[in-house]
Amino acid sequence: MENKLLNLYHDTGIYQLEFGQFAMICVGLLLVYLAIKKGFEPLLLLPIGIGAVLVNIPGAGFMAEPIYDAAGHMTSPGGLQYYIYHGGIETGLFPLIIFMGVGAMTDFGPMLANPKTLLLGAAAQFGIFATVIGAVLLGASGIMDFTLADAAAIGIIGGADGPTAIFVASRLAPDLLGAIAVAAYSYMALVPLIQPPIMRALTSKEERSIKMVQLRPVTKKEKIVFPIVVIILVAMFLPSAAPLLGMFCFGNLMRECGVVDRLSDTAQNALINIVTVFLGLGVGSKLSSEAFLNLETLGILSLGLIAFSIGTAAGILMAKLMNRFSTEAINPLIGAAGVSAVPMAARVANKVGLEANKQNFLLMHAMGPNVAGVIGSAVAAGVMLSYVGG
Amino acid sequence: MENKLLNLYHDTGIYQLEFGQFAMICVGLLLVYLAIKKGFEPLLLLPIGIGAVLVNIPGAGFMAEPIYDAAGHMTSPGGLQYYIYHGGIETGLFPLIIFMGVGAMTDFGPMLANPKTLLLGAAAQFGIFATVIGAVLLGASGIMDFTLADAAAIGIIGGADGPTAIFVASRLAPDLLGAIAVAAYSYMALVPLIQPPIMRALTSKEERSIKMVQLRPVTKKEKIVFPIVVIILVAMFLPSAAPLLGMFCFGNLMRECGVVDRLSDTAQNALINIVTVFLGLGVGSKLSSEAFLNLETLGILSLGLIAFSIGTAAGILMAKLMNRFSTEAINPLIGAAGVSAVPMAARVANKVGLEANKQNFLLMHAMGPNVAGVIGSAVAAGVMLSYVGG
Amino acid sequence: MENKLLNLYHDTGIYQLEFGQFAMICVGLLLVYLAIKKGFEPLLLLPIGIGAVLVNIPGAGFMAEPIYDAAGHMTSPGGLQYYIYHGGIETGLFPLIIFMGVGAMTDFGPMLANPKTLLLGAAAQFGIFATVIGAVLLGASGIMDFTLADAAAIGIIGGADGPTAIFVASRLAPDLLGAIAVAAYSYMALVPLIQPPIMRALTSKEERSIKMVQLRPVTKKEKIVFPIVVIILVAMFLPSAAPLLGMFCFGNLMRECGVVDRLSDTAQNALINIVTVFLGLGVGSKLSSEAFLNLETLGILSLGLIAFSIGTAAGILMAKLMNRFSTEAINPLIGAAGVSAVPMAARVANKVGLEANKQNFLLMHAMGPNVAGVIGSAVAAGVMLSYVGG
Amino acid sequence: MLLFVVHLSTSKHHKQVESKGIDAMSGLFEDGLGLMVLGMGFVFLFLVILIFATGYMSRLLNHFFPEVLPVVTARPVASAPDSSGVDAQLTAVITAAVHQHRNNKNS
Amino acid sequence: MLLFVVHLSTSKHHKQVESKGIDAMSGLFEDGLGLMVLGMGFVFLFLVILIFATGYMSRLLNHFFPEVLPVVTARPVASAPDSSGVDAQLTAVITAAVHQHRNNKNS
Amino acid sequence: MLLFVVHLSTSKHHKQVESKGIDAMSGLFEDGLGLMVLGMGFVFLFLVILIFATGYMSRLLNHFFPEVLPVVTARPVASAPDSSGVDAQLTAVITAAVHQHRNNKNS
Ligand code: NA
Ligand code: NA
Ligand code: NA
Repeated sequence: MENKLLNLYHDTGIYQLEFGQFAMICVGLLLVYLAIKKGFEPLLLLPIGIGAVLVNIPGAGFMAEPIYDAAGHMTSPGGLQYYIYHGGIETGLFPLIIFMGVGAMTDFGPMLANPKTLLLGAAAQFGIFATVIGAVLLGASGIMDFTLADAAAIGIIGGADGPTAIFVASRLAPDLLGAIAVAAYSYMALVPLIQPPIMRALTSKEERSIKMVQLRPVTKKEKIVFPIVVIILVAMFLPSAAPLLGMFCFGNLMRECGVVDRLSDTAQNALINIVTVFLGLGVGSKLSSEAFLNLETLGILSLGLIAFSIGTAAGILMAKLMNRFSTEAINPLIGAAGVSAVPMAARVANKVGLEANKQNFLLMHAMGPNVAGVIGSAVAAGVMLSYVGG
Repeated sequence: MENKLLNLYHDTGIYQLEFGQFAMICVGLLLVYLAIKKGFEPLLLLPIGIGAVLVNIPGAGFMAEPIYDAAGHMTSPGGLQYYIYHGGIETGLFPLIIFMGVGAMTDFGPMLANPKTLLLGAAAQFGIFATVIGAVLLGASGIMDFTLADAAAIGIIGGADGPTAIFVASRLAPDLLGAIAVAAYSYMALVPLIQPPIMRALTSKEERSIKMVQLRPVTKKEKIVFPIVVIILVAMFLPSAAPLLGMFCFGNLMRECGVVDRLSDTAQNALINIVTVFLGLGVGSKLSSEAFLNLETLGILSLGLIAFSIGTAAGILMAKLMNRFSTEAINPLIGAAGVSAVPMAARVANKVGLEANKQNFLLMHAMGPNVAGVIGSAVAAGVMLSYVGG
Repeated sequence: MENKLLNLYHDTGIYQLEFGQFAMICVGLLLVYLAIKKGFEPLLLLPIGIGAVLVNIPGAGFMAEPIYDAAGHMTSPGGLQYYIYHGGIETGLFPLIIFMGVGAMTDFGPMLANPKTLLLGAAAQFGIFATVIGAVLLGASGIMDFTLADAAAIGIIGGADGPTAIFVASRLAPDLLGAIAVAAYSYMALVPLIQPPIMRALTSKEERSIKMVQLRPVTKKEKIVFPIVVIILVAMFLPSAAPLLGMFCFGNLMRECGVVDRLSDTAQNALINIVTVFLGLGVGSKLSSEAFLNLETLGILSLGLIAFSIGTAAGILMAKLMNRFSTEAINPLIGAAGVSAVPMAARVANKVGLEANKQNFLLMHAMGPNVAGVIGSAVAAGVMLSYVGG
Repeated sequence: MLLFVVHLSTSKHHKQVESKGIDAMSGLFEDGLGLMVLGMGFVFLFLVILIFATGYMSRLLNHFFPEVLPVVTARPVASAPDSSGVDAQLTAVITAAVHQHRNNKNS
Repeated sequence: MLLFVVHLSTSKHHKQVESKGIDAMSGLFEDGLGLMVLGMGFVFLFLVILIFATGYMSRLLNHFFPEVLPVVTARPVASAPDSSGVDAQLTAVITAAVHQHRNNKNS
Repeated sequence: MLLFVVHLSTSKHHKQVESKGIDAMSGLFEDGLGLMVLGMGFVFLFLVILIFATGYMSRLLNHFFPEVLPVVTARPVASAPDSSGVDAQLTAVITAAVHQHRNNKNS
């Protein structure tokens, strides 16, 4: 009896809690606070934060492995996050399903009206690769313990696309997945703070005031055929990007074709919501103190911020370059939307544009590079998976 | 560096694409075209088509098997379609969940008002077994490489019921699953083209003009008890049909009982939609060039068409026979609806009836044999699983 | 051919059906009847009843294990309920997801307005532990074959909380899961019959007429912070309750935080409905004749009834005690709501209160102990898992 | 050894087409014929039993539990909750509109 | 060997009822009693701590972040978007109906 | 043996930092540089191809299948069925209200 009482006491968190776990519970609560109070991508950061709290409760067994006897019968079940992480994230299923849902939510109309903006979505991916160099330098110099795979996974934060970052990190650097996902979603939420100073620094008021010609209307047929064109090009040129872009285009095709509205509706609502809850809890499961409380995380957070900034700058500079050679005027601000972070980055471009000229509505013009950025970062992800994995 | 560039080139689809894969990508795109442009059962054929495209992208790894090290840790994750196919189709889970949803969408009222129409649903299954003989002849004569299990799986196309066909094929002839599913859904979509000529050839204008007496109202209690009666009969007489009919009746009971509307609603919407997307991608994964681009597929497509035609004819002839012996007049056209293909076949019967007599609305009368056909083909599936498997 | 006909006959239920299976099919149909006609927790008892019918169809193979060859390829797929039970119930996933959904449906407002009512939710758990003693006595005296783990699992019926009972039983006494779940949901449905006599016996008309002061309004911030406080306390004091209470509080936080309404909506609707259907089928799979048709089940049903009654009585007596020492009057009837069975028990308290005084609306006051009872039984479950498992 | 046999018998890639003799062929045809006869027989048997069971069920139910108001055949289950909400709302809207109208008339 | 022991100890089918002596019986009863005492004690302890924590939380929050407008207790979260849509629609309908009415009156 | 090697090469816990010489460091840097050049090159290449493919697609489609009515860019897919239902209902409500109004007027 006293024995049992002692057991119960030994089972308590008070007795078992290590400092690292305590610190990570605080990190989880901080994410919850940022999600609720500051509105930092709450759909993901709230489940991630709770997931981080739960996985760090000592003795709660959220990441416990199931145990089987010799006959294959379960003697002890696994924890909830064990099944979520190994079933949905390690396999890549959850990010791909989310990407399908994002595809079903994406309107490529503004991009199809002005395909040149795809170049802005390409340029902004420079943030990804510059960050890879940064991480490689930290690794090569021995300051931090980064391999090429780690560097590639860290760089993808600059793609400003959550599911892509999680998909790449789960394949190239699962130990860094927690920090990478947190960095990606945090900076996506911070776009309205990170981007405007860079935008103002790189452009003159005249440039920011440039009005763009109204977009031509895009036909239903173009919208239906476009995702198929992308799938074919991916199949021809970059099969390693096919999981991400294939599911993305599948979702978009369901949206635009007009004959499977009930599937499109489910992909955009019930399905993506269910998977988002579990994806968050699963990503949170990687926020253990060993994996998070170290110098590398500091490196990841710093490099992620740099990636975002460089990507934003590259997009703006490309827009300025295009403006010089293009017959139609291009407002350089929409280049910043090339990082993706849909639709936040496009809204920021619109807002900064309105500051310079109250009649200048850039939102629709910025949506083109914005969705182009999603394609761009998925292509970059494909190159990385092929280069590092192959 | 040049090495890596070469690797990247070797990873491209252009370098790797074999002719078979190219052809199957075209088949997939054809299915997508038929689904969107021609409205061929788009809820299934669109995902199947995209699934066929994705699985044939060389190097994209959609059907890659996961690799584990000796300690059981994953060293390389599997592909999306690998998990879908092995998790949902090979196990039979997805067709059964779909069948539950179809049950929740089915109204047995018209059939309960006139139970004799169950005979029409029985007669139309002759298409299934005639096709089995056809496939067996092709196999026995050495023209095609069909076993009895293959023949049975091919025959079920004549059941005009997608989930039943997929369930049976996944158990009896997984290699033919792709071709069988594509044939089943394509012919179901072609019902408005396939059936009318047969209907007109086998009936006179007077027969097509026969008006039927209005259906009696069916009480709520009858609708509630009916699925339970079916489950009990299945348990007594044909347990091998219990997975299909048990889930079907469960769905129907949820619909009719009136106390679990939220479950019924989810079974008819979110759940069936989610599973439909994945079922389609999983079926598409079986559209590989080895499994599809051969003589057998041609045989399956031809036999499927014959199965549909014979089933339609058998239903009509049985209706003519019943009309001769019945006290109440029976329009032979509703016999054609016995193949199932709910509700398309019933609509076709209605349309052909209206051509003969503008005041003759057969829709409700044809719904009886139509839903009876679903039960009939599930019973036929049970016999086949028991006969071939046992 | 005659051989095959004989096979088919040997496959029928008529040939194979054993008496136990027949009896369990009748039990399943009885549950379906109670669910539909009597409204006994139909969301769970309907799927459980159908699950019991299906699993007892001889030869239907709903619980068949999948068979793999030496190379790891499936030669024979498993049954639907095999996958559901081992995938969702043995692992604990389904009860936890349901608990998340219940959290997203729960309003802690009335409890936060009057936290003292948590004591009532604690007192009513006495039913759980008194029942454990009862089961232990039956086991120790050799009348029934109960271990301590069995006794603990049986006791949790007194918690009047379905998912908690299923979660605990799946861990401590999987063989008794069917009987325990059926008892838990049946008695929850019988709350309006079981509780009122006990309530009238233990209180005077004056006590039942006591009016309570109106609840203070509760701010949004309190509702948001409360689930986090519970998670932290659980982490500190009872990690073994963290799976249940962690998911419950996660669901509640999604509901209250106001920034993830789409996730909260899905958790309360599509997700919980999907899981409920499968949970029911999975629990029904444990209603086999060997596991159910024995003396132990009789013991479980009797002990469950006793547990409910003792829990109700303990809640009322605690409320009377609190009424004696509290400055604000407490109507003892709301103590009965401490067993949980949300919101039925609170409604019963309200109804019995109205009988005594037509102006006395206790519903909101009873919701406090009602949701406190959910926390209380989850805490009790945690203690049991720690005590018996450790 | 045994496992190898199992593997052989389940693998589609080892179908022994080449060794198929006349016996095997006629065996396959016989099996197919048996499947047809048994299958159609069973389908008819089952559905005829179902006709009687259904008819009997309907008569029993309507005899012992007669319902006064027959249920409309085509029941829109999914939209039921919405439509009921809409009805209440319809009433409210009409009431409000009429009320408004009267007020306007009086003024 | 070890695996066999694990199997034995976890398998329900090997419960050694037959060898249950008086010691085992009283041990089971003692364990049950211990579970009851510890369990009820812990449930009360936890919920009493929760009462204090909740009260403290409420006081802190209402002191440092006082809210002027209290939230209504029963919040219909799920139906919120619908009902708001309906309200806008209600207004539109009434407006339209009244407008129609006036036009009719004028004509 | 082989399995052990596989395990080693995939395990993050055995990264051989300590033995990292100058060669390995410059190798890592070179790899990173290669990834950057190849990566940015490929991203641009792919998106430039996509620009041409998209433009070509649009021209082909608009030439061979010209659409008279351009689609509105922001299409509210999810709410479409609801709003159409609401429209029908709106009409019904207004009709009912007006009808009611006329009856009142006549009486
Ligand atoms: Na991007
Ligand atoms: Na059929
Ligand atoms: Na309780």
